[in-house]
Amino acid sequence: CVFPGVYKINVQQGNIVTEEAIAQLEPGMSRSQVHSALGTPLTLNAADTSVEYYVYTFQEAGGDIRKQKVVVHYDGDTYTHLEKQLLDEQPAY
Amino acid sequence: CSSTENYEEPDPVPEVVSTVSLKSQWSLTVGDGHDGQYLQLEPAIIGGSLYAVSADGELLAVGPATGDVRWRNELDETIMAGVGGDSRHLYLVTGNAELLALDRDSGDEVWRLRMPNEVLAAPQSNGNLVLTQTIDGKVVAADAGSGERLWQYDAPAPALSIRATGAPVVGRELALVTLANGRMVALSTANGQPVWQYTVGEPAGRTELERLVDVTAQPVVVEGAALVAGYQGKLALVDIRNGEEIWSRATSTFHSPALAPNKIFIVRDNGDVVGLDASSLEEVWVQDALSWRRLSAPATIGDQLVVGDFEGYLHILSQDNGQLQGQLEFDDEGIRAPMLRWENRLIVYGNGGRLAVFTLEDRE
Amino acid sequence: CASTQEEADVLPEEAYYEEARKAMNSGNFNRAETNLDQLETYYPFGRYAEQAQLDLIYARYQNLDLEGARSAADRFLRLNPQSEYADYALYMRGLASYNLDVGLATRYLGVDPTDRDPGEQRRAFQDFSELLNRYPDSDYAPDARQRMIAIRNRLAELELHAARYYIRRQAYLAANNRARYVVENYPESPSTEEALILMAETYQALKLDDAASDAIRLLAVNYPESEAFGRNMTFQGRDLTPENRSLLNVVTFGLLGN
Amino acid sequence: DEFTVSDIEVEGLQRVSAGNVFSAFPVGIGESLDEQELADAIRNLFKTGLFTDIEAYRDEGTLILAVRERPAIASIDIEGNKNIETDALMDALSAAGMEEGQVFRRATLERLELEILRSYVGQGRYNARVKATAEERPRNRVAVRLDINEGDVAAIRHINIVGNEAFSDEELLDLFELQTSDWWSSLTSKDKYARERLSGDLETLRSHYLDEGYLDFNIESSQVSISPDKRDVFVAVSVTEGNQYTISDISLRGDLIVPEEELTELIDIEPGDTLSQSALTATSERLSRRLGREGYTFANVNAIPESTSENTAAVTFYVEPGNRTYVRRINFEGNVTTKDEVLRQEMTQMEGGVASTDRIEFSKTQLERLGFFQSVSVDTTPVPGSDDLVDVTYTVQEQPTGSLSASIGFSQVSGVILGANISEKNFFGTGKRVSIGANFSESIKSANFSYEDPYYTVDGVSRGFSLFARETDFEEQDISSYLLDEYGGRLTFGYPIDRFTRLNFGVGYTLSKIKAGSYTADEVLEFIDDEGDSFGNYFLTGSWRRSTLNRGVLPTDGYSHSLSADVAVPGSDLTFYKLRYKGDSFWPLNEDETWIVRTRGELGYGDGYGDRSQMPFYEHFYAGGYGSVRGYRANSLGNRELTNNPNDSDDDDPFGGNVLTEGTLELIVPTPFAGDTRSMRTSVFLDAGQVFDTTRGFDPDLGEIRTSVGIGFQWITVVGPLAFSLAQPLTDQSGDETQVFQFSLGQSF
Repeated sequence: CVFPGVYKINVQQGNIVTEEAIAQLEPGMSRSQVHSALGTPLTLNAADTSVEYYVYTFQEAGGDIRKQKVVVHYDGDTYTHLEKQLLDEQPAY
Repeated sequence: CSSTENYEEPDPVPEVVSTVSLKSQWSLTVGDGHDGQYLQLEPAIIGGSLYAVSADGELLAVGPATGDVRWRNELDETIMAGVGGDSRHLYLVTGNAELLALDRDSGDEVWRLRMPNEVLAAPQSNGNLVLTQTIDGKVVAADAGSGERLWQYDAPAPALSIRATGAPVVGRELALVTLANGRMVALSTANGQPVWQYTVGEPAGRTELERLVDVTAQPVVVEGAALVAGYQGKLALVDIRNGEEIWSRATSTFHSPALAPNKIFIVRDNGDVVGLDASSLEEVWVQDALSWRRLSAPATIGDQLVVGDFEGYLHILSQDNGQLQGQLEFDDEGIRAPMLRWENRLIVYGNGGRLAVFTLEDRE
Repeated sequence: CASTQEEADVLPEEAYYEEARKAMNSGNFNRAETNLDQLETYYPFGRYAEQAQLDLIYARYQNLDLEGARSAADRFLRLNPQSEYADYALYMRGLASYNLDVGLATRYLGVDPTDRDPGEQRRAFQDFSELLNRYPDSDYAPDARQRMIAIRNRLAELELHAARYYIRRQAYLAANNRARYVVENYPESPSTEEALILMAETYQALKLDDAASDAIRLLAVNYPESEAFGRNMTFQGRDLTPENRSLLNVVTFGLLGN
Repeated sequence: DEFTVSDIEVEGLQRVSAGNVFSAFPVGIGESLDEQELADAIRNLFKTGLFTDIEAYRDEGTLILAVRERPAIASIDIEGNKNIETDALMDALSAAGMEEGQVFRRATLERLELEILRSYVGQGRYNARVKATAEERPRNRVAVRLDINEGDVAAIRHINIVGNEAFSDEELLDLFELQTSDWWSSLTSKDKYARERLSGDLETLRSHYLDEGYLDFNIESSQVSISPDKRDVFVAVSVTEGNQYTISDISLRGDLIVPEEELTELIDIEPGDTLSQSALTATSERLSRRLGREGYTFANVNAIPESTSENTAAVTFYVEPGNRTYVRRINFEGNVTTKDEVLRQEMTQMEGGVASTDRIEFSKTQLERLGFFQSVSVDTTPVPGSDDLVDVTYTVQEQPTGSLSASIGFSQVSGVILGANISEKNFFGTGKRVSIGANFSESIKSANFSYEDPYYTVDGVSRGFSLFARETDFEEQDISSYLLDEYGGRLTFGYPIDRFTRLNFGVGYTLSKIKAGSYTADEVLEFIDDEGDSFGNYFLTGSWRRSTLNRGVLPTDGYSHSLSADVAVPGSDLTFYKLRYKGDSFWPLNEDETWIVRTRGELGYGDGYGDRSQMPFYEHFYAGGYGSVRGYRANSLGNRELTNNPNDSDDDDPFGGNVLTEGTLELIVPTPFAGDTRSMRTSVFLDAGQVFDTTRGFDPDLGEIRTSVGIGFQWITVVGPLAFSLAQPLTDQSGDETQVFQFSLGQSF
């Protein structure tokens, strides 16, 4: 926070989702098909199961947090559409 | 109370008033003998010469009557089994499981052939084919002249076996092979295919140990039939033509029986020496003063029966009643190799390497 | 040879049982335990066998012998499956884990135990729930239910400790999941109010606004008078990013600088 | 013919309660019963296993059951077993239902006899005998006896390997665990034949050949034979070696996830090397660990060699990354007193983040470095119902982290200590370091309090402060003849600058007062004349510390170096500085780290600056004693002051110095009889050190260094680290005060 040169670890959170993975999705897919393409969503909305969030954040050495969000919408259990704002690169560590 | 001593303590050497004795015609030493290893380096008489080998590779050719050394050859090999031979060659087996053929007149090496595993029994030849049997039941046939491999018969081997193998008996068409799985198999010398099979011992019991039924004795061929005996098995007479059992009785031994007119002598695994009536198969007498003394194979000489033991004593028993007639201290490293009969003389090769020829003398 | 011990000194069945009862009543649970053990060995199927095994559980519990009490209870349940005291044995097994495990520090020095590994309490929870669904109207059921609630609240509080740490660590997604775990698994625990607040704040930090508003709505429905609400029910979520204190401020314990 | 049962009577009950009988006999009063139903009911009663015989007959309406109870087991004795523990046998018996008080079944006894015999044969005890008997006892009970004669174990007389050319029999037999009998084999029992050991040895043989490039190596057969007297065992192994292969080329195949160059860099074998199985496995592991860092914890890399000629082979690394996995939850077990946060703040792996094997493993070492836990283990388990989520569970076993020296203490330096001193590295499990102490003895009266929070910020910025007041009467302490009172405090901060290095700095003030005693030395008197007897100094402290030690307490691997400076800044009465270096490194010699070489070094230098030409004498470095150069009395090394104590002329007190050199070379050995415990340590050491005083002509020279050798022992007890040493001084000179036995309580060294 305050001392010069304090070593801070990178804090990575959430699913890494790439363009190629998103390209595999087509409306009408089941939830499990979406999960096998994008991975299991790590953030859910307890109150609204019609939506799943693929959030990704990366804080480098305590700096500001870069965020990325992919919101997947379902009608019941079939995939309808998604909104996405992707970062250009998503380091894992 | 639980007995703490081991079950198999050897009996002490019995006191004997000798009425009969063995007179040594000549004796000499062959290298380091068995070199302290658990081997049976049986000497052999071929074409009027006596051949003996030591574990550290010294091979001697000796005249059996006088003990004169005809030639001597220092092989730099460890030898694991006794001497086999035919009119042309002598056959030995090395520590690294190689079959050696040596010229019978000079002892020089002629050819050698790699065997699939360790060999403890002397190779046997019928003049044109040499059979060698490994400790895990593989029988390899090689051409006696060229040493080229002809065929191989693989018998199943149990996980645990006895540290000895009965040398096969090789006839012109048939070879009799005794195995660790308690069976005797007749193989065709032409192609190694089994012709018939006789079960000497059936494995039974709770542990690997109690299931040991090895046939470690070489069969004795008697007018078209083979007399075979195994550990925890039977003594049986088997028709060589078809493998049919002529008769059998339960017994347990490591050694081939010795024969005398209408008599069969067995050394049981617990050290009892038994005289059987050849026709009724009844026990005529049992000599149990030598139990657990790890006796060698029995041999007959004159009207007496001779066995060696682990402390190197030669015991002379009467063939009629089994009484101990005489005793001789021969080789303090013990006697394990089977003794040879030659013109009513007895050839004994001790573990320490002492080789001697004995005749029977009456004490009176 | 080892000679086997003579039979003479085996007392009749009643003697052991009376001795054990007397010891129990006078609070000498060690003597009670030895007598009950001997009753077991010499009269395994005698008239008093069942009662002796029950008393053994209680004696060992009083001797603070956690594993001993549990194994005595297991043995009783195995030997007398249909006994009408089975609910007592189950209850005592749970009670042993519940009471006898608490770490030394937490018991005597009143340190907050919710922030540590609950350990044995998880086993107590299973015993009590087995008691409730096999003997719902046992007279030990109400007490067992109370203790289950206490354990559940403790587990919920442990989740929140983790959530608060992850907020300090700025790992908002981890904090959100921990808070959501409380809301989904321990709905009636007292920690749920704070869990909902943390959920809302972390959703806002992650810029998931409709998820945040759903959480706020849940909070409003369940905890209308929560202080997280301002005058007209507007949600006063904290801004979770930590303030950046100057070097001077830190070194002087916040007296100088900002 | 049916009949209704008006009543049921049971005859012959001795120990079984009627209740048990009725609960297993499904016939109620008033029921009608035919032959078949009666037979079924009796069979049900038999199933309880309590009875050997049941008869039923009728007396008009009453059904009479005459039963004979199966005997219960009164006692179980086992005789003659040496190599299988009695309680191991008892467990086997009770597992089969044979326990005192249980029902006795002969069939179970026979089955157990066989099982015990079989385990003896498994140990190579071929002529073992087991005899089980059950003798009648009054009131239908039986006493079970097991007579065991283990017999001796068949010893291995000869192992023969056949068909080996590339390596001699001796070379190969050295790899074997089974050895032929030698005079010492009765100690090692290595010559005792056991089947598992042979198969283990054959595996070692195979991997030896595969490591030497013999791709086609094969063990044809291994035959075990036994001498007729069952005393000697012989092993014959026949092998075919095949050719020795070298690598022709190397390629990577499959979904590499990371750029190919990054992976090829990790491959340290190249074409032309001999094809070594262990090298291939090590490389595959390195590659999959690299993928682990990207979140592919279940990545699988295996190397497949294919022969491209009769002595060259191409190696292909097939990479199967599996799914990128995420950590759902991190759980801690066993931290009954330590707070969850104290463990969680050491984690570099986050929940809800990409699972990285490196970070999970590094976090485990961080927990071990705390010194709060005797053992830390981690396992990563997949979350059921998902194929890319894992939970990580760290199981810790807590150990005492404080030291509590009780009211009556004794230290060689200051005689009997009265008072208490509590210091706790994990204060009530909060991870904070707190120590409170008050000591009273003839020579030292002191009180101190220190508090440090290692995680003042989440990144590990630490903040701490300490206050101390100490009055010493050096005369008693046999250091030198004056009285020193000191009061002061320190404020310290520290923070990490990388994974292994920390910077610390602090500010502080100390007020020191010197009072001359009765025989105060000239140097002290001189000092007091020109400097006065009371000094207030403002201190600025700074230090750089880098440590990769793998454990906080009794480390077995890694090193730690620290450079520190204490400066009395201008404005203080005495301007001086003290520099100090401490180094400590551990080299484990074997796999399970029971043999370790340790080197420790310490250097110190102090001097005045500005208008001070030397550092004040009471800040001198001292050497000697436990924790420094063992075998010499504490603080006794180095220069002596010129005392003017008339009646004690030779008792001139040590005066320390401004240059400190100290070092230790230690071999840490397994503690005898203690088995593998992590809280004890035994070592053989060579200490060396000396203190010099350049300002008074006692200049550094090698001849003056004092050395000693000895044995040291440390034990982490609930009361704190207990340690003692037996040391034999080597280069002591006349006038040195040596001390063979020394000990300390509460100071880990």
